[in-house]
Parts: sequence; structure tokens; C-alpha cells
Amino acid sequence: MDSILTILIFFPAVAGVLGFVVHKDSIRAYGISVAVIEFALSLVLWMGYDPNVSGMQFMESIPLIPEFGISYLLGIDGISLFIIVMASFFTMIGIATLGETKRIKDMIITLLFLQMTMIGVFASLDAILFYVFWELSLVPMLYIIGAWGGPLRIYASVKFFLYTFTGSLVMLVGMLFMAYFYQQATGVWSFSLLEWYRLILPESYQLWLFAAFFFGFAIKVPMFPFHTWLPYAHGQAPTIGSVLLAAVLLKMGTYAFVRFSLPLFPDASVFFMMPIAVLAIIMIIYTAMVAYAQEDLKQVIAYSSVSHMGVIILGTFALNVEGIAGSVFLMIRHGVVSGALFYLVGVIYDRRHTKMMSEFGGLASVMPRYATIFGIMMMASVGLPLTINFVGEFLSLLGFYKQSHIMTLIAGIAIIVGAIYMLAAYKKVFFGDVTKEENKNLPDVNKREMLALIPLTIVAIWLGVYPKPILEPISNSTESIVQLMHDKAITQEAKERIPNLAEEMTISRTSTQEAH
Amino acid sequence: MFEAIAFYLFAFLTIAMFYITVMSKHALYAMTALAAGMIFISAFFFMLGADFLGAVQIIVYSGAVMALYAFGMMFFDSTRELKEKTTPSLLVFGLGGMAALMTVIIVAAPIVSNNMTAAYPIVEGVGNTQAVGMVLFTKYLIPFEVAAVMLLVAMISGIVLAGKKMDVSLTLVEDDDLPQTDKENKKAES
Amino acid sequence: MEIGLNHYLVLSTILFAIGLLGVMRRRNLLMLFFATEILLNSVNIAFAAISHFYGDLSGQMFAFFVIAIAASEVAVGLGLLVVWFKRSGSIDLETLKSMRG
Amino acid sequence: MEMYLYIALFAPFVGSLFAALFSASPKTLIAGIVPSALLFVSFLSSLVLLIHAMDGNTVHVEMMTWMAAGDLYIPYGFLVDQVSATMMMVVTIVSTIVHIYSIGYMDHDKSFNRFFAWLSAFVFSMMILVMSDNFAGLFIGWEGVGLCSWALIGFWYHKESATWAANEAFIMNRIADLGMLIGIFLLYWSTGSLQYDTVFAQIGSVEIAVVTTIGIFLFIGAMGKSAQFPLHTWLADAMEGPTPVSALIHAATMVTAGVYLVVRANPIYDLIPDVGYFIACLGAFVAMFAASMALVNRDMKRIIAYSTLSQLGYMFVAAGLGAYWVALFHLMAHAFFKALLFLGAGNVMHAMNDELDPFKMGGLRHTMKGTFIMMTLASVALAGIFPLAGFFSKDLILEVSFIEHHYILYTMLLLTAGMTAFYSFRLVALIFHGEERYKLFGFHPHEAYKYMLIAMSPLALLAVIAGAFKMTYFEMVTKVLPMTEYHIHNPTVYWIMTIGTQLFVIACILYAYRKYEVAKEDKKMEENIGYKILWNQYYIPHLYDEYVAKPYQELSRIFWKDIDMKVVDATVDMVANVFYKTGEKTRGMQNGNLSSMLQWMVVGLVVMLALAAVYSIATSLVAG
Amino acid sequence: MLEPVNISLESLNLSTLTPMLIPIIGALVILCIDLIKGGLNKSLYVMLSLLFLLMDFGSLVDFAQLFSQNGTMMGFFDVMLIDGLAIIGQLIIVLASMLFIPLSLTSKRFHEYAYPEFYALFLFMIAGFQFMVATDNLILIFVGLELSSLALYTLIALHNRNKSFEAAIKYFTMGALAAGFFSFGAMILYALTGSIEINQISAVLAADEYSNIGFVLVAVTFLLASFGFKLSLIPFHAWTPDVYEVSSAALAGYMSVVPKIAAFVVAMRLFEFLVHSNVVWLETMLYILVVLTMTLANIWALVQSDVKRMLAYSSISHAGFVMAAILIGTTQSNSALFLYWVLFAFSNLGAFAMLWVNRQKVLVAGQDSDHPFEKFSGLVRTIPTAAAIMGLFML
Repeated sequence: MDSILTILIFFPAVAGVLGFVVHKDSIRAYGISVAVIEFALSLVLWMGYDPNVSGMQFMESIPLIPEFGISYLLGIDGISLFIIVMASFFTMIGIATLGETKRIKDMIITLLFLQMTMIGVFASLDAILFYVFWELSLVPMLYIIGAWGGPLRIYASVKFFLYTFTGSLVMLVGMLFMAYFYQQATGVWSFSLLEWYRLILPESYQLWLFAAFFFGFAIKVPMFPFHTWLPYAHGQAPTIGSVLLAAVLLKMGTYAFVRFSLPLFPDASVFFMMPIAVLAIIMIIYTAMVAYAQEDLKQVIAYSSVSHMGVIILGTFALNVEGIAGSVFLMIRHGVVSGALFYLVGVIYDRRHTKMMSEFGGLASVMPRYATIFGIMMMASVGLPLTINFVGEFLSLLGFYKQSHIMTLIAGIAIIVGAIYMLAAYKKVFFGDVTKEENKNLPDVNKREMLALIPLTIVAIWLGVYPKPILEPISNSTESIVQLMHDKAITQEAKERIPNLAEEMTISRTSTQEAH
Repeated sequence: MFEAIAFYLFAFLTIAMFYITVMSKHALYAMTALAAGMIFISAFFFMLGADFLGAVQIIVYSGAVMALYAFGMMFFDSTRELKEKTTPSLLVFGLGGMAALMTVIIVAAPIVSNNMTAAYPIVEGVGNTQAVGMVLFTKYLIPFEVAAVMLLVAMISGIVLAGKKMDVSLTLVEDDDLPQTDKENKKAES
Repeated sequence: MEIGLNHYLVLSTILFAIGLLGVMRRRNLLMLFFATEILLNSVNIAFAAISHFYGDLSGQMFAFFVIAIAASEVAVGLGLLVVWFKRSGSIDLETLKSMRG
Repeated sequence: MEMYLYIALFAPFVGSLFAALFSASPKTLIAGIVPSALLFVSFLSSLVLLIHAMDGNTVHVEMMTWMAAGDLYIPYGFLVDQVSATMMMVVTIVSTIVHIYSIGYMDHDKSFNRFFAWLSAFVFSMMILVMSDNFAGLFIGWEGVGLCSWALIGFWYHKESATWAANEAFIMNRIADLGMLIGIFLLYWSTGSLQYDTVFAQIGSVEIAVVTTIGIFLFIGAMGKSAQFPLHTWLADAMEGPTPVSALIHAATMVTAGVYLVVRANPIYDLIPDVGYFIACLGAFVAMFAASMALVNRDMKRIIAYSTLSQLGYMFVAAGLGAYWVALFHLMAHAFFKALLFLGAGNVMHAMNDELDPFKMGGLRHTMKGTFIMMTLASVALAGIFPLAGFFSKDLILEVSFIEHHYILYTMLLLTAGMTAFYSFRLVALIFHGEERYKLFGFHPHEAYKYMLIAMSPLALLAVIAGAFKMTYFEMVTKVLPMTEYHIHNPTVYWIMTIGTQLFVIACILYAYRKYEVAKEDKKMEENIGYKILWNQYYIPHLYDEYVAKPYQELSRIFWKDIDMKVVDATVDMVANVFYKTGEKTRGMQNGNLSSMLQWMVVGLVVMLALAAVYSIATSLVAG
Repeated sequence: MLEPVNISLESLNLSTLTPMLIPIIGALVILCIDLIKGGLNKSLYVMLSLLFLLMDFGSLVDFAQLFSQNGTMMGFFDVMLIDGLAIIGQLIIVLASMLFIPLSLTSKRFHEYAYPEFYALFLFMIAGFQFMVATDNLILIFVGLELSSLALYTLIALHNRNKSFEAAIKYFTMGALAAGFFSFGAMILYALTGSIEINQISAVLAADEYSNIGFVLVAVTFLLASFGFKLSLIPFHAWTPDVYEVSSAALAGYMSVVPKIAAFVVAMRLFEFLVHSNVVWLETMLYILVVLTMTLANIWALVQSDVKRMLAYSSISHAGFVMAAILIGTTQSNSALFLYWVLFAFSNLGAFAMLWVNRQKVLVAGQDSDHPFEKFSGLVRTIPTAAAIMGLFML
């Protein structure tokens, strides 16, 4: 059962290749069946994963280029497990509810390839393997935006590709240096992340390497100064494209932060914590205000996802268990909710072929079911308790509060600012009386779209009410990461910033036992 | 003593000759100066005891090559006055002068490297040509053969390029008005 | 005074420089070929001189082959020149400007 | 006992789900009746719990863990002690009545079912808020209530003003929630957990500065929810929603959540008396401020909203001064007669088919006999005349402020009591007495349905007899809240004070009657400055709109247009163009001319030679 | 009187020559066939040359086994040097040529394929390269270099279009100049060390630790200039775009791969010992050259309108990359160099082959170049598969 990860990664790819053979009009069924099998596989993976072990599970290792120490190393822990499940879940929904698009055959095959790369990124533990999948994931996205996008698609897809490409090149340089240092220290070449975890680097090296990795991940997240490619990409991408882009591709950046930057360079992360926190806060408030000024509904959601990524970054750099668990949980939440929101925008877009908010008005009376689902999703994205978002946001802000009170206060504005633009958008689209006559007889959400939306709403509420099955494994793996960071930290300032879980653990565990 | 005078005389003459070839306005003068230059160089060879080389120089260079150039000159009827747009002299002279200066400074420095072993010592008393023959056909047989092949290639390319078939370019000509011969093998092919 | 190896080397470099001058200065292709001839001959002198002073025959071998190469070069060069002349009617460099960038 | 707790909690939830099922379809009566019935069941179980709590024991149950990350552990725990039992009583009574009332009120509204779904959902989140045993659960209820109020205020979503009001309410609540959240974080990091019991146990050990900040932040949360001074404008605008909503939410339950929070967190506020005093002053100010606005307002529902605001001020004064049980008692009494007042106003509105300006009505006492009696009764209770509930709770607060030697507060409260009496009776006089002005406008009022009046009757009853429960209520609540006795030492001062207030209040009522018996609008009065200020609610909403909403929009537009588009994008494209330009410029070098090519070769050579020469000279110098 | 020198035949181990002789014999056979019976179809010649190349390949393979057993073999009065470098170089050359030849089977008529001499010259050129690669004797390198270049000039000229002659002449003149530089450089080396075999030169120079550094540097400059031309490094690259644009796509692809690999091998041989001699100047000089080549070439590639010219510039920058590998000089870098070059060979040949597939006979009016970008923009619509493959190669 241990080679399930490899199956998970390469099954869609093989299916994609075979897809070329399948005839045009039966391709959709083919695509759906492949995606369903893939999702089932990922569920099996989830079942097989036992939460209380905090280390890597389902490890697989085949040496690819022995003398450089590059090996086909796979493994997942609490953090990457759920993102993989979500990725396959979203691809399944995406393909199942794909509207009638021209050249649907190529679309489905590209989607399958995209799925392979997505799962590859989250499962790979070898730096070079990670980089390869990281790059590969750009190509199908480039095609999706480029071929099926809106009017400005060429510019958007090229900008998207080049932007992330340069970022990842810098990251590659970082990786090579890291391997070089590893070789200096231990005399053997190795790119496997687990060995890198054990390497203690002096402070100055850590800063440089952190900067290199930061640059690559920051573009992918996207962090504040580098975020301009996202609105373009979302603006021009077809519905399925922007759903997947938001649901999974954005997670790579933040996931990489948790997987690479934090454990490898604890001191540097402490050193950079304040500047990055400031960046994250700007990111949250600035993009939220920009979202408020938008006329195009999709842009609102695009900027909202940037603002939510800001909260995730804040959580990750809280450098304690609550913060990081919160940020990982937020990643999953952001996937579910903004994926759903993009999908909803897609639903109107298919009907009215325009995304301008001014075009709509009073849809609540015309499309009640649609309004309720959009309402629930909006509430989730604003972060109401008992929805999925509150848990994540609460934990991240709680975590970050420990680091600095004022920052969290300012970051807290995110809740208010988030509410403002979401409600404004909701009001423009749904409330008020129906002004435009073509809105009068818009068909409500049909069966196929419901198929996608209902599971998402259920997940959004279920995880809000009872997040334990997800939160338990995540917090275990975050604990091991934080513990690792604490032991590796050299500088004194880093020591006391990152909580030493070892001795705290004993006290708090006992206290919770009594409380039960 | 005698050698020195001869050397300086010849040196001055060759430099003058080549200077004329390079600078002269009339193509004819240039060509003749070049031929004279060649002759003086073969003189140098004889002075340096490489008489086989001297002979080859005279035959090959002043003979064949000059003949070719003469033919070329006639063919291109460039005997007339050469009107040339003179390139910016400063740039050219500057570069040429600099190059000369550079190398002279470096070359003037004494060249002495002590532990050189002569791979093929010139045995006194043996005629230069015989020695050259011996070395040529043992050690340098392969380059000799390859030089032969090269000359063959030069010959082929000369013929092909200047040949009649080149006049009409098949690549640009449309299929229909193809000369007859190619029509058959076009058919044969299809 | 004794003629040393250096004299020959200096002579050959001067000739080489003149050849270079010619190559750069000349606008007419044929004259340009003359200049390349000068280059090769200057090298020959040096080779002969070195082999004479070191008493090693391989220098002469090199000179011999250089001559062979120069000869074949002239053949191909003139072949090309002929074709070009047929095409453009003049062997001046100005005609060789049709490609840019 | 746990079974009752679960029933009390989940009955409204089941009701709301049931109603939600029909939300799309047109009006079906059962969608109204079933939630009301379920709410009645919940009322009964909370009654049982109240009795259970009366004899001193509490019920604590923990359903499942909600969040457990690292050493943070938050379960879904529910606690029913005396304080929450009383609150549950208040909430369930008022909501059952409002449910029954709204069956009648909303019967010809097309999204009848959706209304009930949201109403019971509101009650459910209110119950969570009240019954939760930890701050996080409280926060769930807190936001849930905010959500439902947003949905209910914006219920008639085709009305632009309603949706705007709903959004404003929600956003303003969110601002307060931020304060609350920060308070909760601070609480967690200082005491290690969010459970009430552990927090209150360890709060003593936390140093004062931190406790004060916790206190302030929690109060900010309370301020937003109970619409205290800076965040009060949303309450007035919230009147856009249907009247039962205002009755339930903006009279009895949601607005009192803030008071409940302060009462629940009394151990914290005990440690920081100066914050308490600040709360009291703010409360008094709000009371005065709101009452003044109510004096001149011409919209019936807004007048009652302002009166709620001023009564809330009263409650905060009591809570601030440490008399938590008094605040709770006033909260309970106020909930009854204010809800009654709102429902009455609802009847009148229906009769006048949604006309709100009392100047257009008059002389309704004949046609709407029942409503007239109920409303006068409620106004009398509100004014605090002797036998009714108002007297017992409001005057008690006057006593508290008097005993604690805060004479300024006392005088302010006294004045506000007078003003309350004046505007409530101005309202009653305008609507029910004087000549029927409504005839000019072609209204033909009719009394509300019988069962609506019957539904309102328990409230009227409670408004009258609530005072009597004071003693039993006192022993029960002080089991949890600090026991503070208030009675003036020398009886003479006590008597002078009570009778004095009574006389003053009656005088105000008579003055109101005389003034508004014959409802002629005297233009002169409206011109003077005072009137204008009050009329525009001290220009505060205008102020907010001008200096908060508009600049925010402007700023975001600037952010989007200028910064995002120009600055950030330009830098990226500029990088790409740099390459392109250099390419263009250097392209010249690549012209087709052969001799220039050759020259470039020689140039390359010469450069290298020069470097070689320099180097060799350098080494020879070094060597030499 | 020189005593007759008797040399035992096997000491010459003629076998080292076989890989070079086969193409020469092949070319001669082709020429004879054409003589006997003119006008035969070009597919015959293609097959013949393919056959000979296969034989050549076979001999090279068994050389490889031989080499793996007993290390480098010296042949023929140690003029021929068969070592790892030579064998790999030859393998690549032969492989690339085998790939190139079938391309000339296209239905579209090309002037040069009508000539049997084309194939003969082609085989001679391959022999020239092989000789260049398989020796460390400067003379043979020089002669091999000239043989292959002359053949190459004619192949380009055979394309028989005005511009192809122009490019051939440019290429020829610059080649002549480069030959001049090479000989001058060799002369100075000879003057310094009295020998013309690289290993001896390196031995002698190492012995007296580069005492007269001036000469060595001059020699190296001239050699660098000549190889700069062959490898089209920046100051000497002027001919590349024109020649690539003008020659047929397949030939351009071929030209961007094979002559360069031969030049690389020779450059590696020449500069290997120099780099290790940590002569600082050489390091900086090579460094400047490499950096210039990479950056400028790519920038120019950016602004090109013609696909073939763009590919030309990209091949220049690739040459720059490989030169950097030589600069480092470690064994790892050498193997990396070959690997890189093989990959580059395939992708480049592929890209040019793609151009070849949809080549246009007559230039569409207003087209300034053979393959402007506009023509390709529509490709995605018309032949998606071709576009996909092209994309792949470009990556």
C-alpha cells in the first residue's frame, strides 16, 4: 500500500495521455471517471493515514541521480494530506461540472496533467523533485488560461508564466546553494528535505537562503509587491481555470513556506518575521480596499483571495503551533471557499456572459437557491463562527497575537474590511429590485451546478462545526515542525520566540486531561 | 655579415611590396606587388635553408595562385581604376597600427625557453628535401593525405560553384517551368 | 651583427599587421583575398625561421601545409567570387548588405 | 436535567431548519406555527431550568471538542447557572410572543417562511450566546446574532435603504467584534484557556494592566453590540426591518447581549473599578444623549429605538457601578415592556398601513382599544411609575448611583427619567389622543387580530407584576453575582427621593399631554437650533457617512486605480522593456556589412592583446 | 645519408584511422557512381551516405569498447590520439549527421540536393571533423579544420540563392582570417615550445612555469580568436545570423551543432592545460567572452523578427554556455558539457527540422525574411500537433 503516492501522482498523467485516444464526445465521461477514481484513491490515502504519528507517512524513495543525491522521495504528513485530498476533490468537481467549452478534449487532458503536477508538488520531499513539479504545474495552467481565457488571455498567461518562472528560478538557486552547504557540512550531496532538516546553518547563510526561497514563494503566494499577476490571471482564466488556480495553485506558495522556509531557516524566519508580518498586513488591508473598489465580481474574489492569503502568511509566521495549524487550516478553507466563490461567478458568467456587478441587481428574488448558496459562501469567506474560515482565522490571529499585540490588532481589521467588500458585492448583485429586464428570467442553479456546490457548502459548514478530524493531524505535524525549529534555532532571540514545546507539552497536556 | 645585408634588403623589399598591394589604387599594381612579395618570401626560405619550401613557394604561390588571381582580375574586369569608398581611415589605421605595435613589443622580448627538445633534428649533411620527404611520409603522412583530400574538395567546390547548372536556381523555380531533365526525374520520383 | 630568430619574428608580425590592415581596409573582395594571402605567407616565414633556428623540421612541415591550405582556399574563394560576380555584377562589398539585424 | 438543556438549546434550531425548508415556496401557515410551538417548548424547558437554578444548582454539559490545536482546547460546552437561566427566560418568553405575533403581522408577506427561518435561527444563536460556558462559544453566538440581525434587517431586500442598513449594522458589529476578539486573545494568552471557570479563577493572578486592557476590549465588543455611543447609529437605521424583528432583536435580546457580557464577566470588572466607573459615565451620557434625540423625532419606531438606547445606558450605569444584579433585573423588566411597546407600535403601523409619523395619526383610542391600553401600560412602566416594573428596576439604579455618591450621574439619570416619561407620553398622546388627523390622509385603521392581542397580553401582565419578583430574583441571582445591598440609611432621604422622582415624572407626563393634546406643529419651535441638532441626531450619522464611508471608498478607488495598476504593474513591465530596448539599440551593431564584421573581429583581437600586454607587464613588474 | 627507416606496421596501428577513412571512401564511391552514370535519383546518394555513416558509427562503437579496455591509444607516430574526448566527439558528429541526411529526402525540390557532389562534400566534411577531433597535432587540427570549413562554405553556397552566396562569402572571408589567426597562434606556440603537439607544448610550458607569460598570452589570444570564430563567440559571431538565415533549415541546424562540437573538443584540448595553469588573465578573458556571448546573444535574440535568425542567436548563447563549462575545466563540467551539447543538438535539430517541415518555396510578398513570426502565429490553429512539438523543442 505504500506506493499509493506514486499511483496518485502518475495515474492522472497516464489517463491524460490515453485521453488523446478517447473520442471527442465521450471524453467528458472519461474525464469524470478518471477524476472520481483519483478522488477515491485520495480518500483511501486519508483513511490509511493515522493522525497521531507526526512524522512523514507513505514514504517512497528511489535514487534518481545518485551522485548528486537527487532521489524520487515522496511522503506526506498532516499538512500535505488534506491539500492533496482537496486538489483531487476540486479536479473531480471541475471536470464533472465543466460547461460546454470548445475543444473540451484538450481541456480535460490539460486538467488531468495539472492534477498530476499539483499532487506531485505536495507529495514530493526532494527539493529538485519539488522544483520539477512546481515548474510543471505552470505549463498546463498556461494552456488553460492561454487557450480558453477571456480577451486579454495571451498577456495574462504569459505574464503569469514568466512571473512565477523567474520566482522559481531564484528558488532553484537557493536550493542549489542549500545542497552545496549540505555537501560542505556532510561531504555527501543530498537534496532530500529530511536530511536538510538536520542541517544547522550559521545565521548569515540562513538569511541569504531565506531571501532566495522567499522570493520564489512570495510570487507564488502572491505577496504584496508581486501580486499583480493574480487579478489578470483570474480575470482572464475560464471558470475551471480560476477555480483550480485559487483552490490549489495558490496553496503551493504558503505550503512551501511551511515545508521549506520555516524548518530549514528558523533564525532567518524569526529575523524576517516582523517585515513579513508588515507585508502581510499591508497585503490584507490594501487588497481588501482594492476589492471594495472593483466593478468586476471575479476581481473582487481574486483580490479577496489575496487578502486571505495575507492572513495565512501571518499565521505561518506566528511561529507557534496555533498559528501554523491555523494557517494550514486556512489554506484548506481558502481552497474550499474561494474555489466555490469562483465557481459561483462562473455560474452567472455562463448565463449572462458578463461579470460586471452593475449588470446584476436583485438576483435574490430571481434565483433564490443561488442567492442562498452565495450567501453561505460569502458568510464563510467573511469568517463567521461555525463556518470553516473562523476556525483558521481565529487560530492564526491567536497565534500571531503572541508575537506582537499591535500587529494583530491591525491585522484584525481584516475581519472588518473583509466584511465590507463582501457585503457590498453581495448587495450590488443580490439585493435591490431587478432593474435589468434580462435578469428577470435567469434560470436558477441547475442540477449539474448543484452537484458541485452542495458538497462544497456541506464541507464549508461541516469543517466549521467540527474541524477535529482535519485539525488533529495538522496540529500534530505542526508540533513536530515547531519542535524541530526550536531545537535548530541558534540565536537566543529565536529560541524564546519559537515556543519550546517539549516542556510546555507536559504541562498543557496534563491540564487538558483534568479539564475533560 | 653578408647574410645581414641580404636579410635587411629582402625584409625591406617584402614590406614595401605588401604595403603597395594593400594600399594601391590600381588593382594591377596590387597584384604584381603581391607576386613580387611572394618571390621575396621564397628567397627568405632559401636563406633559412628550407630550400624545398622555397621551391614549393615559388611553384605554388607565385605560379598557380597568382595565375588564378590574374584570371580572376580579368574575369572581373577590375583592371580599371578602383574607386573605393575609403573606410574611416582613423579606425583602420588605428587598429592595424595597434595590432602591430602590440605584437612587436611582445615578440621583441627575448624568446628563450631552455628545455626544448627538437622532435625531428635536422641532420647535417642530408639534403633538406630528402629530410623533409623522410619526415613528411612517416610522421606527417596523415596530414598529407588529408591535405590531398582538401585539395580535392577545393577542386570539386570550384567546379560545382562556377558550373553552368548554378545559373538556374531550382529552389526558386516553380514546378511547371522546370527544365526538361528534371521533369523526368520529378516524374520518376513521384 | 648576427640575424637572430627575433628579427624574423618581428618581420613576420609586421607583415601580419599589414595583412590585417589590408583585410580591414579593402572594399574590393579580390583585394581582400590578396590580404589574406599576405597573412598566411607572413606566418610561413616565421615557421621556417623557427625551424631553422631550433633545427627541427616540423616547422617546415607546418609551413608546407599552410601553403597547401592557402592554395585550396584561393580555389574556393575564387569559385564563390565568380558565382557572386555572375549574380550581382560587381565584387564590391557594398552589394553584400542585403541582410540586417 | 441535561435533556432540558438540549431541548431549550436546539428547539429553535429545529424550528428554523423546518421553516428554511419552505423558504422558497410561498406562504404556508405551518411554517409559522411549528417554529412558534417549538419555541414554546424551549420556553417551558428553560422555565424548568430556571426553577432548577432557583434552588442553587447549575447544569454543565460538554458536547464535543470544537478546536484543539497545540495547547489550545475549546469544547462546545454549555452552562446553565442563575444568570444564564434568567437570560434564557427573558429570551424565550419574548421570542415566543414575538413568533406568535409575527404569524399575524407577516401573514400577507410573500416570503413568510424565510422570515420565520431567520427569526428562530436568531433565537438559536442568542441561546448559544447565553448558555455557552466559554468565551469562544459566546463569540459564536455573538457573530451568529450579528448574522441573523443582518438577514432580518435586510429582510425586505428589494428596499435599498433596508439592505444599506443591514450592511451598516453588520459592519459596525464587526468592528466591535474585532475588539472582542482581541480581548479573547489577550484572555487566552494570559490565562491559558477560555473556559469561564478557569479564566475567572486565574484572573486574579494576572497583573492589573493586562486585566484593564481585557476589560476595555471586552467592553468595546459589548459597546458595538448594545449600540453605545460611538457605534450607535446602526440601531436607529435598523428600524428598516419588520417590527417584530425590532421588538425581538432591538428591544429584548441582541442589544442586551452587551450587558450580559459585562454581567457574565463581573469578576474581571470587579478587579478594575475605574473601568467600571468609565462604563457608568458612558452609560449615563448615552442615556441622556438618546433620550434627547427621542424628544423631537417624528418616526414612531425610531423614538422607541432611542428609548431602548437610553434604557441600555441605564443598565450600563448599573453594571459599571458594580450592581450587576440590578442591571440584570432592569434588563429583564425593560425587555418585557419595551417588546410590548414595539408590538403595539407594530399594530398601529399595520392599521395605518405602514405610516410612521405620529403627527399624521391621532385619536386612535376609540378604534384600537386593546393596543391603546397595552401601549399606555407599557409607557407608564417605562416611565417608572410606582406599582409597575419600571419603578422597581429603574429607580433602583437611581438609588445605586445615589448611594455610590455619584451625584452628577444621579442628576443626569433623574433628568433622563423625566425626558423618557415626556417622549413616551408625547408618543402616546399623539397617536391615541387628540382629533383623528389620519382622516385627512384617508387611513381607516382597524384593530389587530384577536390572537395577536392575546399574544401581547402576557407581556403586559409581566410589565405590571415584574416588580414583585424582585426579592425572589435577588436571592437567586446573587448566588453567582456579588451580593451588594442597596438601601439608604436614613429612611427620610429615601422617601423624599422616591416621591420626588415620582412627582417629577408625573409632571412631565402631564406636560407632554397638554402639549401634544392638540397636535399642532408649531413651526417656531422647529426652527431653533436645539431642535435642528436633535433632529439630525447630532449630525453623527452624517458625520460618519462623510468622514468614514466616503473617504474609504475614495481611498480604495485610489488604491486600485493608481497604485495597483500603475505602480506595481509598471515596474514589472518596465523590467521586460529594459531587455527589449537594449536589444534594439545593440542591434545596430549587427549590420550586414562584411568589412565591419571583420573589423569587429580585429577589435576583439586587439582588446585581448592589450589586456595580455598589460597583464604581462604587470606580472613582470611583480616578478621583477 | 638517412638510413631507410623500417617501421613495423602494427606499431602504426592503422586501425585508429578506420573511422576517418570510411566517409572519405564513401565520398569517393559517390563521386565515381556519379561519374559512371549521371542523373541518378538523389535517394540513392542519401542511402549510400547513410550506409557509410552507419559503418563509421559501427567502427566508432567498437573503438569505444577498445578504449574502455586499454585507455587512450596513440596511432600513427602518435599523430592520431584516440581518447575519451575524441570518441565522444566523433560519436556526436556521426549521430548528428545521420539525423541530418534523411531530412534531404523531402518532396520539395532543393537545388543542392540535385547535386551528388553535395553528398560527397558532406562526407568529406564529416571526415574533416573527425580528423580534427581525433588528434592533438596542431597541423592535423588545422588541416582538418580547413577541410571541413571549405566543404561547409560550398554546402552553404549550393543553396543557390542570392543571399546564400553572400552569406557564404562572408563566412569564407571570416574563416580565412580565422585561419590566419590560428596559424599565427600556432607559430608563436611553436616558437615557445619547439613542438606542435599539445601534450608536449603543455609539458614544456608547465616545466618552465610560463616564465615568459607575454608570449603565451599572445598565442592564446590568437587561438582564442580563431576558435571564437568557429564557436561564434560574441566578437567573432557576426557571420552566424546571416548564414543561418540563408541556408536551408536542416543545414542551419546541422551547422549549429556539429562544427561547434568539433571546435569544442579541440578548444578543450588546447585550453585544458592552460586553465589548470591558473593563469589569472586567461580566466578573466574567457570569463568576459563567455558572459558577453550569453547576455548579448540572448538580448539580440529577443528583438529578432525571423525565427531562424532567433535560433541562430540562441545557438550562439548556447555556445557561450558550453564555453563556460570549459572555463571551469573540472571533469564533471566536461561530462556535463557533452550531455548539454547532445541535448542541445537534439532540440536544435528538432527546432530547425520543424522550420524545414513548413518551409515556403516562394517568399510571400512583403516578407523580409524566410520565416517571420507572423507565419508561425497561425500555426496553433492550423497544425496543432506541429505547434506542440515545436513548443516542446523550444522549451
